[in-house]
Amino acid sequence: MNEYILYPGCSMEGSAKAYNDSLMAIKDTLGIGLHEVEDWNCCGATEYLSINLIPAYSLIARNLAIASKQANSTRTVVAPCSACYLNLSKADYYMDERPTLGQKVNEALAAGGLHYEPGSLEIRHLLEVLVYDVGLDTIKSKVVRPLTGLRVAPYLGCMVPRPDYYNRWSDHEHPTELDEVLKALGAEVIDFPLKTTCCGGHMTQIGPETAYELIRRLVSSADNYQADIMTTVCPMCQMNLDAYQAETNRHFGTHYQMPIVFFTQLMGLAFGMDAKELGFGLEVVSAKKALERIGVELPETQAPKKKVEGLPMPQRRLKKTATPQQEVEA
Amino acid sequence: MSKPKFAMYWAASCGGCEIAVLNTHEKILDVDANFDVVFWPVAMDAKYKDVEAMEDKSILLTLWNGGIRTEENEHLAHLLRRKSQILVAFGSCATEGCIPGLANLSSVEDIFATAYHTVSTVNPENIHPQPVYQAPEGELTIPAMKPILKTLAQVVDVDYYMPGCPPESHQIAAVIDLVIQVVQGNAQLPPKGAVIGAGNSTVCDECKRKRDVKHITAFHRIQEVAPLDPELCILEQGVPCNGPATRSGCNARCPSVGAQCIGCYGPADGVLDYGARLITSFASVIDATEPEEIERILDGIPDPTGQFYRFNLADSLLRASTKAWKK
Amino acid sequence: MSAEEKTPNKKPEKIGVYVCHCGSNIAGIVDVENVAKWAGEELAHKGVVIARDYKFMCSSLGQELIEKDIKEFGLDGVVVAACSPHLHEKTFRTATEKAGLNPYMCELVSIREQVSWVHTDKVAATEKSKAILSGGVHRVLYDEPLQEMKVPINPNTLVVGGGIAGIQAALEIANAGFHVYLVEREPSIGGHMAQFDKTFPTLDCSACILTPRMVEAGTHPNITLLTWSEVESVSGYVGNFNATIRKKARYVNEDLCTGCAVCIEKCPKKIIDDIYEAGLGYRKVVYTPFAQAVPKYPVIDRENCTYFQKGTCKACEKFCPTDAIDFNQEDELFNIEIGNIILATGYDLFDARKVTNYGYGRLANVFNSLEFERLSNAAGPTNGNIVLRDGKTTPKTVGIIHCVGSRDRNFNNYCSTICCMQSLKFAHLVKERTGAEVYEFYIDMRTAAKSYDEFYQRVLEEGTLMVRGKVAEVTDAARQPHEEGKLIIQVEDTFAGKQRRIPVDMVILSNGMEPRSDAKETAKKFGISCSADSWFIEKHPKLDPVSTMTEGVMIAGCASGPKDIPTSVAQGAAAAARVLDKILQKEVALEPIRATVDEIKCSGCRICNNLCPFNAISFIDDLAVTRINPALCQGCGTCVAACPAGAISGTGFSNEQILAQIDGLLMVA
Amino acid sequence: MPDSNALKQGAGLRQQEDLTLLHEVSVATAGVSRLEMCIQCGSCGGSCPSAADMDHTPRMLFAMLRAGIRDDVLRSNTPWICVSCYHCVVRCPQNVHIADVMYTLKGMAIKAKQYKDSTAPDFSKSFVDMVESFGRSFELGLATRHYLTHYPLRLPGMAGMGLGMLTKKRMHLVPSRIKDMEQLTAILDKAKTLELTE
Amino acid sequence: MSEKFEPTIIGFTCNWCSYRAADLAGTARVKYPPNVRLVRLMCSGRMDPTFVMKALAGGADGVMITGCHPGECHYIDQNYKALRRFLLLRRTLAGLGIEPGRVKLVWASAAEGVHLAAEITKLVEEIRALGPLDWPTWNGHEEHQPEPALEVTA
Repeated sequence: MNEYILYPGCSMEGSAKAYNDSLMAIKDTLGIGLHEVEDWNCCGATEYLSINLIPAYSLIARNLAIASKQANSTRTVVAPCSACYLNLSKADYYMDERPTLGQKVNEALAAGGLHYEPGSLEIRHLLEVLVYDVGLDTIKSKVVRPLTGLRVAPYLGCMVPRPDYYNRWSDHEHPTELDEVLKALGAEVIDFPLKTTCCGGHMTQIGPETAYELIRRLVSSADNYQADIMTTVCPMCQMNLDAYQAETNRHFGTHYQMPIVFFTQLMGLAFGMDAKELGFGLEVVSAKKALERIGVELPETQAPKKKVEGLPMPQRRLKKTATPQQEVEA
Repeated sequence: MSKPKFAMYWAASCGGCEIAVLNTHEKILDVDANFDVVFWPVAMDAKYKDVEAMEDKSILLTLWNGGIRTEENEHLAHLLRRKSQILVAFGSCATEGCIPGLANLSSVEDIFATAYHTVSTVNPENIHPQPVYQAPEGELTIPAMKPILKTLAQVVDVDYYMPGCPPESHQIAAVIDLVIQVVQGNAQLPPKGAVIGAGNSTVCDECKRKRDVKHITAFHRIQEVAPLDPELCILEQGVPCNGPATRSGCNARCPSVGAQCIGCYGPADGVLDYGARLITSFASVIDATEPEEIERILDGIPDPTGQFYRFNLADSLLRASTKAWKK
Repeated sequence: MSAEEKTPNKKPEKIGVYVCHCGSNIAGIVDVENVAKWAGEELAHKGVVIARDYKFMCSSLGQELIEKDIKEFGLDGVVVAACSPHLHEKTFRTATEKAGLNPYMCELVSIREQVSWVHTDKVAATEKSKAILSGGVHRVLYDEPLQEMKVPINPNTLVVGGGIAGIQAALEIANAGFHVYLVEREPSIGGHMAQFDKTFPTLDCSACILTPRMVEAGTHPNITLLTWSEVESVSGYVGNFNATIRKKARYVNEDLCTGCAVCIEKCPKKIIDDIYEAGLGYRKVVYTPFAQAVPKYPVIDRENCTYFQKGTCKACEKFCPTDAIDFNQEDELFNIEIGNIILATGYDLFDARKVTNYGYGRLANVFNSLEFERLSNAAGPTNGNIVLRDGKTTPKTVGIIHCVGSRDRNFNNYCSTICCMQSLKFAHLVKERTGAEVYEFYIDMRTAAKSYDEFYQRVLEEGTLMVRGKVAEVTDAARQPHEEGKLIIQVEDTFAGKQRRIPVDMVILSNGMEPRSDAKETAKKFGISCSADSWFIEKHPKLDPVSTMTEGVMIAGCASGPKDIPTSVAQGAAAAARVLDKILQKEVALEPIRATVDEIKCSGCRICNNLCPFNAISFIDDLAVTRINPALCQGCGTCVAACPAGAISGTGFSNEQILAQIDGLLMVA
Repeated sequence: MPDSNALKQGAGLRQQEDLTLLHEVSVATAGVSRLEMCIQCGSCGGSCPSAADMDHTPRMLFAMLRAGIRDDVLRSNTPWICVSCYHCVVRCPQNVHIADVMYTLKGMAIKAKQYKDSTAPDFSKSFVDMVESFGRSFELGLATRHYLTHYPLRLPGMAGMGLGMLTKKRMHLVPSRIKDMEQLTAILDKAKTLELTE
Repeated sequence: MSEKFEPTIIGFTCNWCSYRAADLAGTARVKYPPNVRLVRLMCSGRMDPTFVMKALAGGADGVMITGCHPGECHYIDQNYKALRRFLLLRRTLAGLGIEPGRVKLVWASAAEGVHLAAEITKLVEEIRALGPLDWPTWNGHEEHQPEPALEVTA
């Protein structure tokens, strides 16, 4: 039984619920114990870093500091979310590479009675842990419902294999870890050339046109390769490709219907678990057709039509934002 | 005609050298037969003023053992130098400071504190030596300690050096013979400043153990290596043996009975710093290139200063720790 | 007992001190008159009888000044305070010798490189100069007259590596009338150059200029050609090396074989030729790498031979007209005596697979430079037709990428020097043979040699499209219809300041040079040193580029770093000249900086026994003492510093000299 | 000697180059930026997935930093278009921490109030506000609020998306707040008083 | 103290790398403080701890030992011996109350003039911070007159 400290990250509670559900579903089968970082806070994504450096790194380091206090049976922190994984690694790495940074950040942490010693934790991504700790053989041995005939496009996105401060990945551009896992599940894995190119990241929010083009490249390429489904290791990637696919289609007048799910969901399926408990059905672009190819039934999922009401908003400390109600009615 | 005069004095040392002289057994009679013993506090009653009364250079041979630690030692050193034709630094203490020289790692204050005011000493009246003391009988004085211990040669000019803690009795006998031969005009004195009663090489030269090229991957204290291979070089077994750097002459006494050489015969001819020879030779044969690994191996020598300077500190280039002199 | 107490034979008593102005180089910062005056007064007690300062000590007048004083004052020690010993030590020692004093009684201390050029405070600089000078004076008191050691030179030479540099070196020496053993690992000499089609900038055919040299080397009476052979071990020292050669089994009797090649023709088994044809072509299992191979005898490739693997076939044996096939042949080991060694072991090609974003090994039509050389070679697998991996389609657009694996901290941080010209050559060949549109992607265009830039101009004229920018990636993922089925080269055109995606049919990677994968072992075998990235290190990068730190071992060609053909040839010749100079002197003078053991003091503790990388130290069992072979000793002094008994002393850098120098340096607070 | 200002106008010279800029950016960047090592090869600009939308390629930006053209650098949209894909970082032959330099430039632009289009900075600010009030982020609040501010007309469509996510329980109506908000606030307040210098 | 303390430092250089680096620093006119005085050895492997002790006992405030980078020694691997001796020497000196910072080992190739100058500048500052060492001379050998040569009279 491998023990790890888990840093879930905000998305796992929200947009990446399916990732969370499926991970929780398969962890016992794979014999990994996950202990959540107590009272963890947001990793700051890519946004906080651009506002003010020291606070950004202090925000991240609070999690590391707490985790290192929890560390007893293990000093390995696992992050399923790519952005979280990158930010945690980055803080750990830079606090060491640039001692002044480390010292300033610890100055800030001290205000909260915390301290973090760079290098005292080992920060790793879920996929890499499954491949190198649990092992492909173990994964293979758990498969009861091989994904035979399902053409899968493995998609890692950027922040997992890059910048890879600790050289843990087989390659920065064309890593094979995800392919290997999917092969172990019996799926038909396509040699997806864009497996580590960008999903648009936060551009869906601040420059949609830029984002749509990046999404289009990915979806169309997967489509050219006749993939039935894409699978990813990153909440942001999943969110952008899934939730913004319709917008992208509208923008380019295309009609792609490329479902994208988390690799842990496919693992669960192969292990013979129930699709619903793995969070299938939560995806916007339905995976129904794809799963039918391997004889898995999914209830048709439709967002029920209901009148749009005001969406509750956090009002604190908001500036120059009109109240949503008026805007929506308008 | 009157016999040449002989003197022996015991300064800062344990007295082992005096015993070693007696250990020459009947040879001691030759001393009496050939010399007129004029001053030898251990063996006969004598007053300093008697010595002061003597004519300069009237003593032919003086064997001085012990380092110069007190004003009294220093006074006698100058006195006997003046009175003697041949002054021999006799034994490790006189030549290189020996164990008393290790006191150069601490200040006089610390030495007193340890000697008089630690649990090891029962001192109910909390006595502490005072150079000057007003007794009912009047003012009493005792010789003051010098800040550090010096070797005889560091205080007065020395004609010959005779190492060893103590010098081997057979060597002492040989030296006595030599001097007698010289007196009888049958032999020449060795050149001034020579080391007598010892060899010109190092202990390994007389050590019977098998030796090969050395690859040291760990240092152990001898009690940790059980059993010690009786045939094989002790250093090659990872026990820091000072033999390679220590002057021969003792017939490898310690290694031959399964103990590492601790270096009481001091450095070989022309060596400026005994400890340095050991540092450089041990380090040279450590089998590692990564700093971490090297440090790990070196951890096997817990007290390098003590290991390399047990006998030689007072005669080493640095002579004393900053503790002894830095205020 | 201090060092001063054990004086050597006779200390110098009359010392002359000379302080150089070096124009204003020294005098501008250091008050040289003051320094000289100080030495005359404060160092008189050390024996300084005359102290002068002079404008240029290294000038003939300056030297004569010293000679005159030596004679007049009967000086027996000389200290010059001027520039670095690495510049003028020889000069002043020669002058000293001219005046009849042993040259090693002269010390040169540096107050230019170490004082006037690096300090600004004149007072401090002057004081430091005094200290350094005082160090020299104290040192010279313990200098001993030394004689250079003469050892006879064996006139035979070993050349390792049969590429163009090795061939050149071998021929130069052989033509001068001395014997050469030319050892080559592969079945034929020729090296990388034999694989090329054309050579830049002249574009003459590589084979046409190389083969005559190969034949000459193969037939030269003074050259013993040892192909399919490797050097197992080397012992000895300059003038007297002994090398053990392993002659790998060819399974062909060279005395009987006529090179008729019937065996090759009859051999039923073809395999992909990864070495000579860079994986683009086939060869038989019994083979010569190429038609003009020297020697002409083929080799049987044991790993792939049906007979060796399955025990049947022997077709070659059956058809051989002279019964030259010998399946029982075994590796031969034999020793050769040589006086000098030239290492011309060449380079490996950088493995482009490491640059995954360029897709080599994943995308079929991405070629590396060696593959392209074969592709464009008239004698190559496609008879010189430049076609795609499918073997037939002629590319319409070709992209050539510079600096693959070079000038990149993720791979090799150095410039491979030849890739720019190589790429321009490729561009020219592609244009000439296919008329295709050609793009060159470069970071900086480096054409710094005779008529190189003219060649660049010519390629520009031919209409090659230059894009300045390090290519970001080569991909087959099309974004636009016109990219479908193409390789897309994505790059920032740094002159246009825009990112471009250029669809092409073929990509040629101009991958750089790397040290041989076994360079470090080779260096250890021959006792020379390697840089961190394992190129061999020259004795001096500028002034002695073909010698190494080990007397009698030379280096030539790419073994010491990337080079083009002209430079490699020049180096081969230069190394040969160095060797000939030694041979013609019949004996070599070794710097008399050596370690010796005082066998009386030596206790045979054997501490020093494994400290010498040059095997100069040996243990005499019956005497239980250690001895040092003065000819093997390189004078590093490690054993001197290590001896626990102080039984080893080193000439030129004795304890007494160094300790006295420290005293001197500290004399001035 | 004529009045230099007059001369400037006349000759159309730009203001004096600010040669401290490169260093300023370098020290303000997390880790060791290695910015001074740039050889202008363009592997960053070539690698960038969104280079097409940038006013300057990263390489040009670095050249401008060297030249000390402060205003143009801080006005450039380049750092805001950067999607942090790290392709340029792993491909840079000089191992320059390009992505982190982009973060630094964003920060400087916000401080200098130089960047014209407020969309991106506001998004970052909203995000920061949320994290600072709850300790965690939640997409719905963020997305909606951001769209309301900048693309109100797009909202219906996007709200559809949002709603889809909502009904699929993939967005939370109310964010979860961390327990020890005081601690986090204390840390951040302290952090805000600190600057990264040599 | 009122005026700045100027430490005296003895530097031991390898003839093939660090001494040439010093030459290069000169040719390139790289400036560094004048506190270091160099002794040329053939190799850092010639470095004998005796030299360091001699320097410290003789009035130096610090010592700099330099050699080729590991793996680049002109005598193949002698600089590793220097490294090991240095590490053991430092431990021994600590026992005599000498701060480890006073004796420093620096790798510098023949091409690293700038690096060597920087290291020298750094060391001078570090030792300035440690203050003078001022090892006493103990008025040792010097204090007494040697006795006239011996002739034995009985």
